Amino acid sequence: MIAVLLLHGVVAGVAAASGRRLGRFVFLLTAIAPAATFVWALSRAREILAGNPVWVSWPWVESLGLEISLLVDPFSLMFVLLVSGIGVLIMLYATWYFGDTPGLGGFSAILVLFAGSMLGLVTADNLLLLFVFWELTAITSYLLIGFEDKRAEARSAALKALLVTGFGGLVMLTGIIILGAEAGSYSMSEILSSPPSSTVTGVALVLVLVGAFTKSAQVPFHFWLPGAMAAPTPVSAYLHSATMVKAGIYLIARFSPAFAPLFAYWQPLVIGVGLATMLVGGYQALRQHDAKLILAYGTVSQLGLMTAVVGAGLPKLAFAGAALILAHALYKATLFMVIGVVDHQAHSRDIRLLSGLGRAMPLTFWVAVLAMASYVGLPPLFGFIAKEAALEGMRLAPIGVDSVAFFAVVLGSVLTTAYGARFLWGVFGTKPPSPAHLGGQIERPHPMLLAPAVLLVLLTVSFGLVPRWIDSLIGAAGASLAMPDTSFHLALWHGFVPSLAWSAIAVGFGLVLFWQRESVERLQSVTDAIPGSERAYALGLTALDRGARWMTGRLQVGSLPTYSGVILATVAVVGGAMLVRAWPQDMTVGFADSPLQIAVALFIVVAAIATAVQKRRIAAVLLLGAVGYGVAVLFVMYGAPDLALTQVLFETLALVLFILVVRHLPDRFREPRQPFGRTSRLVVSIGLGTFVGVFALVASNARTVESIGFEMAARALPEAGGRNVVNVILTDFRALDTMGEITVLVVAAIGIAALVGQGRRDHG
Amino acid sequence: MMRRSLIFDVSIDTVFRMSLVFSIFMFFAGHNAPGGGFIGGLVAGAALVLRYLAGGSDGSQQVGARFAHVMLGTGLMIAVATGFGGWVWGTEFLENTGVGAELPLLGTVKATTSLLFDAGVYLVVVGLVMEALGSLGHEVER
Amino acid sequence: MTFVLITTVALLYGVGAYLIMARNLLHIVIGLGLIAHGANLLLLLAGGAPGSPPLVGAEAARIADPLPQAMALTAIVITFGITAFLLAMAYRSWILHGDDVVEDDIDDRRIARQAPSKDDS
Amino acid sequence: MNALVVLPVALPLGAAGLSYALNRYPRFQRVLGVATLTTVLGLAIALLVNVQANGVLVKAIGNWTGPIGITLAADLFSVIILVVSMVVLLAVLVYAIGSPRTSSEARFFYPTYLILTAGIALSLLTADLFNLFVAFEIMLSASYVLITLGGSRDQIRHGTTYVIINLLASMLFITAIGITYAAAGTVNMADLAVKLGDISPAIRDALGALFLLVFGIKAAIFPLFFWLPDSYPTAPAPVTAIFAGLLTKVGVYAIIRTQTLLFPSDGPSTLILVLAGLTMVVGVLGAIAQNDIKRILSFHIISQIGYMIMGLGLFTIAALAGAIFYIVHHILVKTALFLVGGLVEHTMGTSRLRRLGGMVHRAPFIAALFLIPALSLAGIPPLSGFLAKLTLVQAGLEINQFLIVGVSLAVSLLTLFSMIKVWSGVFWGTPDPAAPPGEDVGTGRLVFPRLMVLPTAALVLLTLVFVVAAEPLYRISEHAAITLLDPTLYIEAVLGR
Repeated sequence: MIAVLLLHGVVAGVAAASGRRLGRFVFLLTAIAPAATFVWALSRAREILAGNPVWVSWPWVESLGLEISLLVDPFSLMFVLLVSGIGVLIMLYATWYFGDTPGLGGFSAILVLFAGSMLGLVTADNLLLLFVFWELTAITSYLLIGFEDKRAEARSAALKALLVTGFGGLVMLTGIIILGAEAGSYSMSEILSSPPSSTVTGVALVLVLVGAFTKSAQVPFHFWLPGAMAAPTPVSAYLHSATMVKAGIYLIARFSPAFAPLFAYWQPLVIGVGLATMLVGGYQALRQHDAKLILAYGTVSQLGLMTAVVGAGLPKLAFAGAALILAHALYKATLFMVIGVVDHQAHSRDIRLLSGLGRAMPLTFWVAVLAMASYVGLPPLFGFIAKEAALEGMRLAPIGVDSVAFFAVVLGSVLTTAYGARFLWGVFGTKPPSPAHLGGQIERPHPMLLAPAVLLVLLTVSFGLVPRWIDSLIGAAGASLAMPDTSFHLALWHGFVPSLAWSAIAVGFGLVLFWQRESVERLQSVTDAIPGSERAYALGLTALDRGARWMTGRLQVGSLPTYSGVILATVAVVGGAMLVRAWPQDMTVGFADSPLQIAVALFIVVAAIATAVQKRRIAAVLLLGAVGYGVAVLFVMYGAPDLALTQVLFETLALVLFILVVRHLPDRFREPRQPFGRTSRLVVSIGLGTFVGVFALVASNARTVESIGFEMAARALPEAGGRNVVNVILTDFRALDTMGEITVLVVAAIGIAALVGQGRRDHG
Repeated sequence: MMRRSLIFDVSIDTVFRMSLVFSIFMFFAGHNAPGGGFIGGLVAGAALVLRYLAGGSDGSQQVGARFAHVMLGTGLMIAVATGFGGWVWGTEFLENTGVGAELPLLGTVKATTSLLFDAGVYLVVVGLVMEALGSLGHEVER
Repeated sequence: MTFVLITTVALLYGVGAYLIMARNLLHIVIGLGLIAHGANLLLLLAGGAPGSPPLVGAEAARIADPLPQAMALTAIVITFGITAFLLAMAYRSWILHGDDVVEDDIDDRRIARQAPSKDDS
Repeated sequence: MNALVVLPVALPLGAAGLSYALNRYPRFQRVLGVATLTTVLGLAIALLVNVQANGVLVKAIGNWTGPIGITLAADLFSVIILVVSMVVLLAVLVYAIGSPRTSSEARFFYPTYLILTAGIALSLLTADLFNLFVAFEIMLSASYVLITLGGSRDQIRHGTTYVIINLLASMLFITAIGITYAAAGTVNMADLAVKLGDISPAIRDALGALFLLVFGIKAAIFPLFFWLPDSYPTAPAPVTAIFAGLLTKVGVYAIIRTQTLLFPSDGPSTLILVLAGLTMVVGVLGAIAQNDIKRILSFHIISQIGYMIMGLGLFTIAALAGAIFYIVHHILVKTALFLVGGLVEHTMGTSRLRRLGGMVHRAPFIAALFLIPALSLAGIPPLSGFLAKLTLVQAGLEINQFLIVGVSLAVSLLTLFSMIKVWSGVFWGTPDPAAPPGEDVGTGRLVFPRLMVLPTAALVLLTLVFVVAAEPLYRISEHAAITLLDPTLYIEAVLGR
C-alpha cells in the first residue's frame, strides 16, 4: 500500500517534469498511478472482504505519535476503489477535455498528488497521519481549483475552499490531539475498539466533527463548495464525487458507531447538521442557472443526507450510508462529466442559454438521464437501492427525533427530484425560441470524451439491476463500520415497504415543484436578503484586512524615535514592576567617597545636560567629549588608570572623528516635530534613568560573595606572569574578549571604507 | 593649501616620530604597567591624528588608507594565529606561552605569545585610525 | 558604589535616552555615547568600592576589582569602533540627503494612512 | 577533541583577516569563503556527533578554567543551532556569489560575512555572559556593515533604524551585565547559575526580565520588534536572508539559554506566554497588512518567533524540544523563502505584489521552491512547519494551556492566508494593470542564475529531509531540552568539575 502511495508521488514528479513535452497526453501518464491502485485493490479485495484487512506500518515520528500506519478494511477498500477507479476515468476524460492548455504538466502532477492524498486519507489508521493527508487534499485542491489563475473568481474560490477547510482542519487537529491523549493512542482502530468516554473526549469529538463538517461542506460551512466549481470540470467531477468532500463523511462514518452511543449530543448534532445541509443545498440547487452550480448545490444536499445517515451510528444506516456513498460517486461523477462535455461543445453552462441539446447530443443526453434517474432514486438504478435503504433505515431508526428526521429526508428527496428535473430540462430541453439561445451548430463530442461517463452510467445501471455484484463490498464495508458479525444484503425489491410509498410521493411532489418552477423561483428570490454564512465569511475577510491594516498602522509607525521610546519604556515599566517586589528591607549607600568625586560628578552631570539642550552641533560634540574626560577622571579616582588612559585616548580620537564629520553638517540641529513628543521623551528617559540607578543599587546591595576579579588579581603574577592585572585579564585570562573587540574594530574599519569609499566614488 | 613654516613642519615631524617610539614603548610596557596593544596603538593613532591635523590632506594618510586593509587583516590574522600558535606548541588555544628572546635596543624581552597577540591588537588599532582618518578626513569635492 | 556616582550614572542614562529619541542622527549618536559612558561607569561601580590600581606588588592597599575595569575597557573599544562606523553612516547620510535627520518609513506611513497604495517604490 | 569547540569561531576569524588583507583579489576571497564555511560546517557536524556521544564539550580558552577564563561550551542545544546556522550560511554565501554585485561591494562583503559567521558561532558556543556580549557585538557590527553595503539612500535610512535599535539593545545588555555583576560578582554563566541561586529571588526575577527584554529586542518579540520589518527588506537579498533566518534566532537562542540556565522557573511563565501570544498575533496581522513580499516575510519572522518563545514559556521538556525543533525548521524555511523572494526580485525587478503575477507559468520550478517553504511556514503537513507546530501544540495541550494553543493554531491559519496572498499575487494572476509597470521583463519563460537557484533548492530539499528525518531530529531536540532543563551537567562541565 505504501508503494502504491509512493507511486503517486513518483508519477507526479515525472508528470511535472515531462508535462511540456507530452501536452494534454500527460494525463495518460498520470493515469498509471490510479490504475495501478485500482488493480492492486482488486487483487487484494477477496482477502480484505474475507476479513483480513491489509495492515502496514512504517515508523515516522514516533515521539509525536506520528507513524505511517495504513489499514485497508472493506470500508477503506470501497473508498480506494472509488478514488482510484474514478481517478482513472477522470484522467482519461481530462485528456480529451483539455485542448492545448499550457501548464498541464504541473496540473496533472497536482491532480495525481491529490488522488494520492485522498487514498492516504481513507487508508490511514493513525489519526495524525489522517490529518496529514487531510490537509494535503486541501492544499492540492486549492491548486486545482485555482488552475485558471488569471480569473479572480477562481483565485478567490480556491482561497475560500482552503481557508474554510484549513480552519476546520486546525480545529480537528486540536480535537485529534486531545482525543489521542485521552485514548492513549492515535490509532483509529484502537480508539474505536475501546472508545474513551470522558467529558474531555466529548469536547475533542466536537472539534473533530467541526473538521469533518467543513470538509464535507455541511451547514454553515457549505459555501465553499459551490465556489469550488470554478475548477476545471474534470477536477469538479473528481472533487465532488469520490474525493475531498467525502472525507468528512468518511470520518463521521468511522466514528459514529463507536461514539454515538457514548455521547448524547452526537446523534442530534450530526443528524441535525446533515439534514439542515440537505435542505439548504436542495433549496439552493433549485434556483441556480449555471448547470454546474445546480450540481454543486446538489452535492451539498447529498452530502447532508450522507452525513445524517452515517452519523446515526446504527448498523442498518451504516450499510445504507456505504451504498449511498458509492451510488453518489457514480452518478455525480457522470453528471459532472456530462456538464463538462456540454460546456466543451457548447461553451456555456447557462440553462437559460442552452436549448435543443438533447437532440444535438443524444448519447450525452441519455447518459445524463440515466445518471439523474439514479440520483433522484428511480428504480431500477443503483441510486434507488441506496436511497430506499437509507429511507427505510431512517424510518425505523430509534434516533429520538425519528419522525422529524424521516420527513426531512423525504422533503430533501422532493427537492432533489425538482432540481434534477430542472437540470435535465435546463441543459437538454428545447425551449421556446429566443435570440439569446445558442445556435444549433453544436458538434457531437469526441467519443473518448464521453466514454468515461458512459462507463460509469453502465455501472450505475448494472449495480441496480444486479445488486449481487456489489453486495459483498457494501455489506462488508458496512459491517466493518458497525459490527463485524451483522450481515446485510442489497436488494432491488424489498416488497411494499412504507418507504417505497414515501419515495413515490417525494418524486411526485418534486415534479410538481419543477412544473411550477417559475412561481418557485419568484418565491425564492424573497430569501435573497437573508444573510448567510458566506456573507459572514466575506465580512470576516474584510474585517481581517481592515483590522490588520488598522493595528499595524497604529503600532508600526515607521518612526525610529518612537521605536526607541517604546523599547526604553518597556524596559523601564516591566523592569520597574519587577523591581518593586525586590526592594530590600535595609539598604546602605554612602553619599560620596571624596569631595572631589562630588565635584567631578557635578561637572559630568552639567556637561551631559548641556549636551542635550545645546543647539549647535559642534558644541554638543565637544560637551560629549567633556563628559568623557570627566568619566576618565572618575576612573582614575576609582583605581583604574588603564581604563582612564584608554578612555582619554579613545575619547580624543572619537572627538576628532566627530569633528571631521560634523564640519560637513549644518551648524545647528534641525529637530522636526514628531509623534513621540518632548513630554513623552522626558517621562521615558527619567523612568529609564531611575530604573537603572535603583536596580544597580539594589543589586549591589544583594551581593553576598566576593567577585572573581580578586581571584584573578591573586593569580595574575604567579600563574600568568604579569603585574598589571587588567592587562593580564585582557591578553590572557580573557584574551578571547580582546580578540572579539579587535574584530569589531576591523569590521568598523571595513564599514567605514565601504560607506565612505562609496561616497567618494559617487562624487569623484 | 595654507602656507606653513618650515619649523612647524619639522617639529611636527619630530613629535610624530617620537610619538611612534613612545607608542612602541607603551606597547611593551603593558604586561606590568599601564599600556599594552590598545594603548600603544592609540598613541600611534594619536600621532597620526596630530600629523593629519597639522598637514591637512597632503596625501600621506591617503597612502596610509590604501594599506589600512592590509594592516587590519594582518592584525586580525596575527591575533588568531597566536591562538593557533599555542596549539603548535602543544598548549591550549590562546594559552600564553613564553619564548625568551634578546631583542636589540629594547633589552631583554620575554616574547610571550600574548605579546604577539598584542601586536595584532596594535596593528588593528592603527589600521582603524588610518582608515577612519583617510576616509572621513577626506575633503569631499563637490 | 556611592549615591553621587549612581546618580551620575542614572543621569547619563536619562539624558542619553532623551537624545536617543531624537530625530537627528548626530543627537542619537551623542545619546548613545552618553549611555555608553554611563554603562562603563556602572560596570566599574559593580565591582564594589574603589581601591588602588590593580598592579600586583605596587602597594599593599586594597586594590580595585580589576575585572570590571577590563570589561569596561573592552566596552569602550567596542563603542569606539561602532561610533566611528555610525559617524561614517551620518556622513553618508549627509552626502545623500544633505542632512542627518532620520525620516519615517514610507511603507509604514502608507499603511497607517489606510490608503490603498497608489504608487509603489 | 575539544579543539572542535574553538575552530568554528577561530577559523572564520582568521579567514576574515586574510580575506580583508587580500581584498583586491575577489576570486580568492570567494574560494576562501566557501572553503572556510564548508570546513566549519564539517567541524560543526563533527561536534554534533561528538557532543551526542560524550555530552557537553568544553574548552577553557588559554587553559584558564572555571570563572577565571572564558570557557566555550558546546551542549546539544548550541551545537544543533550551530550546524543549521552553518548550513544556511554556506548556502547563502553561494547564493551571494551567484547574485550580481559590484566588485567594490564584494571586496567588503566576504570578510564581513566571515566575521558574521564567527560572531554567530561564538554567540552560540560561549559560556560567559560578557563574552556573549562581545560575540553579539561581533555579529552585530558585521551585520551593520552588511545591511548598509551598497550605501543607497534607502539602505542608509533603514540601516539607521537597524543599527540604532541594536546599539540600544547592546547598551541595555551591558547594563544588565553590570547589574548582574553587582549582584553576583561573576560573569561566567555556570558560575552565575550557582551564585544567582543564592541571591533574593525577587532580584533574580527582575534580572531575568531585564535579560528577556534585552535579547527580546534582538529576537524581535512584542513590543520590541518594530525595527525589524522596517530595516530588513531594503538590504540585498542574501543579506536579508541570512538576517531573517539566523540573527533573530541567535537572540532566541540567548533568551532560551539565559532563561533556562540563569533564571529557571518551576512552571509555565505567564509573562513569556503572554509575550509569545502577542508576538504571534501582532506579527501575523502585520504581515496581512503588507503588499510587498519581503515585508510580508519580515513580519512573519516576528510571528514565528512567538512560537519559539511559546515553547520556552511552557517550560516543559516537550515544549522546549518543540522550540528547538521549531528554530531548526524556521532557520531553514525562512532563509529559503527570502532567497526565493530575492530570485523574484532579481528577475522581475520588484517585490511589490501588485506589479507581479503569473510567475507559475513562467517559472514553475521557482514557484515550487516558494510553495514548499511557504506552506511549511504555515504549518501545512507533512512539512517541517507542521511537525514543529505539532510538537508545540501537543506540549501545550499536555499541560492544559488551551489559550496559547488556540492562539497558535489561529495564527497558523492566518499565516496560511498571508502566504497564499503572496502565492496568489506573485505566482498566479496577472500584474495589476493599474500599477506602475516595473522593469520590462518580457512574457516568456524566466531564466535564473544557476548559482542562486542551486542553494535555494538545496535549502528547500533540506526542509524535506527534515520531514523524513524528523524522528532522530526530534530525539536530539528532546535530549537537548533535557539538558537545558537540568543544567547541572552543563554547569559542572563549564566549571571544570
